Amino acid sequence: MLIFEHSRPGRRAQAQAPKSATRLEGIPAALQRKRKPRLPEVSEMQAVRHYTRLSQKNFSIDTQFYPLGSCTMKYNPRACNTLAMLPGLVNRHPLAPDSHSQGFLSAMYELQEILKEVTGMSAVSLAPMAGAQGEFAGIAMIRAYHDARGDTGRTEILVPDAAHGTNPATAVMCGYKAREIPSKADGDVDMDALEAALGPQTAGIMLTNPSTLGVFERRIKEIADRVHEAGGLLYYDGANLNAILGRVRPGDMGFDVIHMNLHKTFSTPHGGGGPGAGPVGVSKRLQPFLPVPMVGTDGHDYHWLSEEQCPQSIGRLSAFAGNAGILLRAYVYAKMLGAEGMQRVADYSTLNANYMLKRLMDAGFTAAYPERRATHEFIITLKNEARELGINAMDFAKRLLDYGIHAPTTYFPLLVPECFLIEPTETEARESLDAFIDAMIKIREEARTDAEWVRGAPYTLPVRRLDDVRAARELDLRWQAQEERA
Amino acid sequence: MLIFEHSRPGRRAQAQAPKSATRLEGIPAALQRKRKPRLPEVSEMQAVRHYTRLSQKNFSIDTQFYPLGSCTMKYNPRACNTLAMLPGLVNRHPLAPDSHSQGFLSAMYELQEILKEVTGMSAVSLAPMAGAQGEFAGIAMIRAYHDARGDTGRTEILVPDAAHGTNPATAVMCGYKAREIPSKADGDVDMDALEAALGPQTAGIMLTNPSTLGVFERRIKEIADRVHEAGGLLYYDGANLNAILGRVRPGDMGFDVIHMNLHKTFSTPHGGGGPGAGPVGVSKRLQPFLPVPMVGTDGHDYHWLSEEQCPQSIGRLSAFAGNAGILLRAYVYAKMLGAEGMQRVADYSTLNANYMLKRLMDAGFTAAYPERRATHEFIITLKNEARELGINAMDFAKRLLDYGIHAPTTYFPLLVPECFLIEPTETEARESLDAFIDAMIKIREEARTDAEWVRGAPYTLPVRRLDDVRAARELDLRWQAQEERA
Amino acid sequence: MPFIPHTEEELRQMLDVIGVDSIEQLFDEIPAKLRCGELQGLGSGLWEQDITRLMQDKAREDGQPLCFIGAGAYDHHIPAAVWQLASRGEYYTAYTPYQAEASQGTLQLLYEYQSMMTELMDMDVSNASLYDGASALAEAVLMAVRANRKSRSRHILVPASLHPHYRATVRTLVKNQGIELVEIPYDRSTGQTDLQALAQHTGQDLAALVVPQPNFFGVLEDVDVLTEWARANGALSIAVVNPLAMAVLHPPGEWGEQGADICCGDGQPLGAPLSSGGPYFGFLCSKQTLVRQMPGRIIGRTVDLDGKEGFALTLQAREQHIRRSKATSNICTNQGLMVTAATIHMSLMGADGLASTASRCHSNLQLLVEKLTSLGEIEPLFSGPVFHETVLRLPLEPRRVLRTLAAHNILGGYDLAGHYPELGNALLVCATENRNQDDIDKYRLKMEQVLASRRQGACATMAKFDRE
Amino acid sequence: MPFIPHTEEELRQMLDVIGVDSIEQLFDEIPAKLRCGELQGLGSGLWEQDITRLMQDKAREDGQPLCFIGAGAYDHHIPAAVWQLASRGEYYTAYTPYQAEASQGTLQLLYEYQSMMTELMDMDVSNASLYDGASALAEAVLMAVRANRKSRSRHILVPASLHPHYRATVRTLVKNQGIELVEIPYDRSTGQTDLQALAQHTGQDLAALVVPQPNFFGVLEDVDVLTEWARANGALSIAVVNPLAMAVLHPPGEWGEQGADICCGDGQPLGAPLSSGGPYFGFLCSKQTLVRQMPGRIIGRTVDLDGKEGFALTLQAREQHIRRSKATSNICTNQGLMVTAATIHMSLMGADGLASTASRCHSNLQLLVEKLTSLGEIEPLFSGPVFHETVLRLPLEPRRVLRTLAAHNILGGYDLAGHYPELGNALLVCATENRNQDDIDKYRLKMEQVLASRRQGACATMAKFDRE
Ligand SMILES: Cc1ncc(COP(=O)(O)O)c(C=O)c1O
Ligand SMILES: Cc1ncc(COP(=O)(O)O)c(C=O)c1O
Repeated sequence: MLIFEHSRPGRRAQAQAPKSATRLEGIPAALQRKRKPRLPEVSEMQAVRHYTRLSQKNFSIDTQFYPLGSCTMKYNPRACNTLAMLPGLVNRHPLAPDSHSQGFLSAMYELQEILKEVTGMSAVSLAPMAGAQGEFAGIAMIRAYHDARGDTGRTEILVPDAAHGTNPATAVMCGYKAREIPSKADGDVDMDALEAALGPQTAGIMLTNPSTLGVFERRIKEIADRVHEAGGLLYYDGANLNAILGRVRPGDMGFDVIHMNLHKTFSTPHGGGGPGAGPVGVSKRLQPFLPVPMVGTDGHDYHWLSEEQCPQSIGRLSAFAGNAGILLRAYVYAKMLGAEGMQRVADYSTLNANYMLKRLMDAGFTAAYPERRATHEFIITLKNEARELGINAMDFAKRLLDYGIHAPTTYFPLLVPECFLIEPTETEARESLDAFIDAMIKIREEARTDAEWVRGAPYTLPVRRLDDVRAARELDLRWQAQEERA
Repeated sequence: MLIFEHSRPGRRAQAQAPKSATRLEGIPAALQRKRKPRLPEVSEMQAVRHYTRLSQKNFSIDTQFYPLGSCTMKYNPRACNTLAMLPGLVNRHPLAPDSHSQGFLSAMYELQEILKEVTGMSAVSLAPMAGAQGEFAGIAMIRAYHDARGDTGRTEILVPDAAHGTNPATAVMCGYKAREIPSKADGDVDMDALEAALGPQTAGIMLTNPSTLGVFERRIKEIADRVHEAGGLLYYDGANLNAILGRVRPGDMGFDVIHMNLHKTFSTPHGGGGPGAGPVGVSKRLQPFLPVPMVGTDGHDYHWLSEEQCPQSIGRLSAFAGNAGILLRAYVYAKMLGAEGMQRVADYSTLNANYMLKRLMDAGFTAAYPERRATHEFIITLKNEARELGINAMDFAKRLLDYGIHAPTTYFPLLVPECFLIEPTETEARESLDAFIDAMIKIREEARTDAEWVRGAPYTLPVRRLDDVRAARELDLRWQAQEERA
Repeated sequence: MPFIPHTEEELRQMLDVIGVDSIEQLFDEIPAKLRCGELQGLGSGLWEQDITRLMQDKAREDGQPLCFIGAGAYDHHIPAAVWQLASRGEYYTAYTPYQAEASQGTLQLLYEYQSMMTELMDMDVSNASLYDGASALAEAVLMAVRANRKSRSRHILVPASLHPHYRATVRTLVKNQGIELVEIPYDRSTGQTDLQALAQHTGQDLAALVVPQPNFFGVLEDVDVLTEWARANGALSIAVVNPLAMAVLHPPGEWGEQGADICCGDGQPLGAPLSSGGPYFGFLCSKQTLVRQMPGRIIGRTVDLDGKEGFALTLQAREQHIRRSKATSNICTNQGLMVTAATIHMSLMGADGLASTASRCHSNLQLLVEKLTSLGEIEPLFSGPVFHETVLRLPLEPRRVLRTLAAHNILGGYDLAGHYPELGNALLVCATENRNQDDIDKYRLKMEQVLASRRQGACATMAKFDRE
Repeated sequence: MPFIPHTEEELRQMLDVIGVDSIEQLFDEIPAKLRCGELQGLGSGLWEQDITRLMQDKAREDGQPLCFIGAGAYDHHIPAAVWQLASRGEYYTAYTPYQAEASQGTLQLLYEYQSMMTELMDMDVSNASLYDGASALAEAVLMAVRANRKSRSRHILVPASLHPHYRATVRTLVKNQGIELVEIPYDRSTGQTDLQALAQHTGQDLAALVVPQPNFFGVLEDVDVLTEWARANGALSIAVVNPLAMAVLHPPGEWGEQGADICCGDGQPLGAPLSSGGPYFGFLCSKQTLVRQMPGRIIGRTVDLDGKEGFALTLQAREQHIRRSKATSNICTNQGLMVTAATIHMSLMGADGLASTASRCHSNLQLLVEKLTSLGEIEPLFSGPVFHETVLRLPLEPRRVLRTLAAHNILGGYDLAGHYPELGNALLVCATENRNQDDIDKYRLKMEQVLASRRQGACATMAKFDRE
């Protein structure tokens, strides 16, 4: 039932505002609203009840194992939320003067420093509001760098075929052509293809390492050297940073710029789709181009750095300073982890992934890269099951939901058929991992007996399998009042 | 699955405390603990997930209609919680000096004043921690009053047969004998029986008005006069105050002492069983005996009143000042209601109850007191259904749960067979009331077709009907480690 | 703003169904002369926005002083998850789980609570809570009187070292049943219950002996001796303990040869914020044999129609809603929500976490005492071992010292002059794990200034200092 | 404290299953020379208790000044229920609803959000959010360039009266695609977009015209005229509006004869706390015909296998995870949680509540202006009608005034000297419904003192006053 269906004309959550609007002094009638928008008219309790019950229809980290590959669905410490919502912080106006901002600014400055150290980069800007905006900032800086040198013939960004969709989309948003580089059968980049693609038109390459194939690109140094020799720069998609925290640093691998997904690696909430935060770190040569605002210090007080102090900056990415409240949560998380904690994150997320991979292989499932170590995530392909039992990755995914487990990422990366990209994260206990494996085995059993039944899953959720095709064909994108529909 | 079953030796929510205990300087070994208690050893996420999922197994006001008679399950405004938990209030030590307590004390003083006005009494103490403790305080004051006058022969408290169990139990806790007075067929007290029971042994009478039969005792003034003439005092059980807020006041009816249930009338959370708050109000003559502490003022500053200032007080009821945080919530609620809001509470809770009663009667259900107005609650008896269809009040109750509605109070008051005591409260919309009535009609239909099936309800909850007899016979009151059980 | 959803139209329709013209008519059974006019002095209702502002102002008024008061309520760290979970609507707005099938969340949680509490106390059974520690002790006393088959006495021995507010509360709650509290003095040098004074009661018919651990002075009692004394004299032993302390101290179930019979206390240190004194919760555990004398709700594990495990209220025949005047107590509403928080708190802390917290509190106390006594004019008053809290002797009236400290936003402790005038300038101080080294240094510094200004004897200086 | 549940024993067992001796070995594919040592300068991990204290100290440091700054972020009352619900774990810790069946909570809520947003804006369709208002405008610009079939231009007309940070953000985000922003000046007397300056572009090939309402100065633009001008010139119109204002102002769907084509803005006034600038959320609505050019997620209603209604992501072919380099945008993670809050906020406020809030803000502004101008030396700078925010001319540099006010914990407004030096001593002030009469009086009083001390010309006095 939609909230609109609880609505009755004249009903109100009375405590929230006086009923009648006062006069709008000085505003010409022509500029005033005539027709009242049909927002819900409900009592406070009705709204509370509706949204409480609705929430119960979600899977979430707080209720289920959620091994969504590439998304790092780990525990979001509750303290991060509480502390970012302290009255003094949550009520701070973004344009408050420095005199009333030292607490906040000091935290942001320290976060910049922490992220520099973690990534091995020279400078960090916290401005980008999610991974994709971080990518934008990164590629825009690469472009600004080439432009500043008068090197304007570079028109291409190289992107491995396994890359996340945001990578090619970002290249285009920055005015580049995205050129795909194939991966080899072992998951590493095809060096010959890379070699062939490099040239004076190459502005740079976007890589993640570990890649979205769940393996570590072993020849990364060689790639870096080759791209640099060709005059291109290296962009690091930090979505998979969780795998290598405190073990190896993008800066040390030769990357020129990196974005981080704080909503992944630093465990800020995924919030049903966001918000995130996608700070960017750069090597020395890109430093002048970092997006503003940033936080500087004179060693004692903290202050904002904006276009004035950073004339070569690619500019602003948001009206204020990015997703500040998310950055605060990441700061709290980073402080709770400390240096040792960071490394343990990499260690145990890697342990969990390798354990799952091994157990799944032992149970007869097919690893996409059986010769490789898993990083913090790994891929299995269900193409055999699809062929032999007639149930594909989607069927496994939907049936897993019935077992109280959120499905892994399915059908991404695109180059592996019928794939599951599985990322358990370090915060899951072994019991969860075992439960997943048991469920996979059981589903395969079920399919042997009755594949049709598995294809009909899920059975235990608020709805059964939804008709996506109809959703896209018969667009119903908003509730309409009865009178309008008729 | 119990939280203990997620436990593994050595697992910890690491962020909450350093692992190893430091030395306990100066404490003899003999006084130190040897065996570690087997509390759960779980990660933070496991605890969060466990208790999040567990919560989803509850019905609650925030998720369901909960018309539990005599309990006033109305909407608990979220602001009350937020504001009582403001850091400055939630961190205040109970023994903080007045210099650091004026904010809190002023709220408590004002709450005393509000409750005086609402009940029509001369003075109020906020000390009691729930209704039953308020009752205790009230009867103890009656006793202190008689004692102070040297009138020590009074040994009985009169209690109508419809009274809540706390009433007779309270009388006994205060050293009195509880003597039952029958109700008449119209729900009012049997005046002849009352007359017969009154005597020099009568210390007082405990009444609620409206009574737990859901009707207003019309001859209350006469009762008051007769009890007073016999030298007894009148105690008002304020559990049903919601029905008459701003319409009629216990003080004006002739009561000498009243307790209020702030967790009912003032909508503080029921919290799965508590906490509550049960302030007591008294007429002039009982004022010296009020429990401490109370809050006084010199017109400018506020201060505590304790035994020193109130030498005749019955004394303390708790280590500090009762359920202060609950009192704060009630204060916020009272301030949001204001005078007019209070009366609207009585009006609409009465409207909802009468509407339900009428519709149920129209649908062929049997009112316990068909000739009477409902107050904020009313009783139906399902004795006909039990006789004719073989499904009793319990069966209706359990089946209602399947319809997503919490059952009303069942089998109380004891004198009405197969009864439902139904209290919708003012915060429920008409749709909820209609849904209840529809469900009742439907269940009766179901019983006509298949009574056995109704008796097997509920079907849609985490468990089916539970074996209470076994629970009481084969006591299993705590989890035991495997090794102990064996 | 009474949170009423009815529209004007619905009101009219509903009145039509009922068959009346107005709401007024629904009150026609109430004698007209009893009806009140408009309530006076309540003012009009505030919007949430306005009450928010009002409460923020009040909260600001009370400030957030640095607190070194304990005396029964302790400023402990509470994991953020605790209240984010406990205030979920499904816990916060449910009531007593009368419909077990629709209340498995609360019921299972309470069963887990009972399990944790019995583990922590090393007792057989626990109820699901009482109001607070003081009233729980009163219930324990009543329970002991009912349960002690060997004794016909209504005399209860209560040490003077027990929290004075607990003693007062118990007095209020039991005196009308003719129960007499007999005070046992404390040893003026150790701060422990005076065993010689106790010995004078040897051989008397007694219902029970109350044994606090730690006692109000923070001093540890010789619990084994006291428990054994009670047993030897046919009295039940009632332990009153700080539950956090039990993570590191000898628990009541192990006192003496057979353990205490009943144990109770205040659950506040397990996840309840200070909150001006409440809501906290009282806990009550006992030996298995006494379970039918227990007051309050108890949850049991059972099975459903399909044999599936589930939880329900049990032994309800003890309670007022079934047994009425013969019930073990009149308690009905208890402190469920606080128990919800405590259960989550204990799950997050675990035994190790609680022990660590307890020992950090203790270390902080050691540090505080060290710092204050290093000023030269302050010293511990008692020689008995203490846990987490202790009494200091000051060179001047605590009242005056506390006032000056408070003016600097330090709450320096609890003045014992009111309850124990015989102790002279005695101050009860506490430093939980939430007070850090800086806080303690700050206290020491201010205390030093207070003492110095006194030495100068200059009232004027003092007054100026007060205002600073 | 990395929230890892593994015990030592489990670690060993898991390594055994994998067939390695140590975790170290799992990293053996990483070239040794790349491996880093221990991270420097991060220190050791803090317990929750310590970080709590640290953050409390930081929060206290920033204080809670009385805020009269608006300029794109507004201090509105947010019902307590909003964040108590939005921070429920099931919303807070879920991700993008890729598995629709396990995400009906989030999906239905987003569908409701889309419905509310289109109602408020009177537009046909809404997406499920973008990052913030400024970046949403950049997406709207890109969308307009893609969608405008009539134009081959990459020129966008942007009024100088649009928020300077929005202009800067759009510039950053679109310039690499060769899109040019052409600035249209504002009328120095009214504060509105200069229609004569606009007229100079008549007949040019233009992709779109941006129309802010209210504009950065709080001034209301003549939106009908601007929208019609755009249509007449083959440019799409892009409304940038304050969503709260739309509760009382003419919504974009009704501008001109056919309404604006695209409308966007920042959702902050709908339930997002100020929070130093974010997270807020960008909203984006458009006409039905443009839906396939929309960036970001869109939720549709559909049915399941049993024909039961349900909700799912739809039109995914616009998005990067399907269309990659041909997607309408690179956006992936959006601002879901803020939209959750906004949806609950709008449900609680309703149309009447939002209108009431908007008009109370407006009244407060009137009062503030009245009080400040009554001082004699302050006056409104523009003659155009304003909503909720306005520019005042001060007799001295705002910078100095603001510094003194800040010393008294008043944030007196936003100094326009940086972005609009041509305006002289111009201060942008705002008074939301959260500022009450007392607050405004306090502001007036302090302002009076500032002006007085200036008249005395005494720098010394001023300095003293600053320190007070
Ligand atoms: C590998 C990779 N890169 C980039 C992104 C984009 O990050 P965001 O969603 O924060 O924009 C993601 C997010 O899912 C990702 O998995
Ligand atoms: C009529 C009546 N009296 C007294 C009480 C006891 O109040 P409490 O539960 O707050 O102790 C109740 C509670 O249910 C009640 O309904």
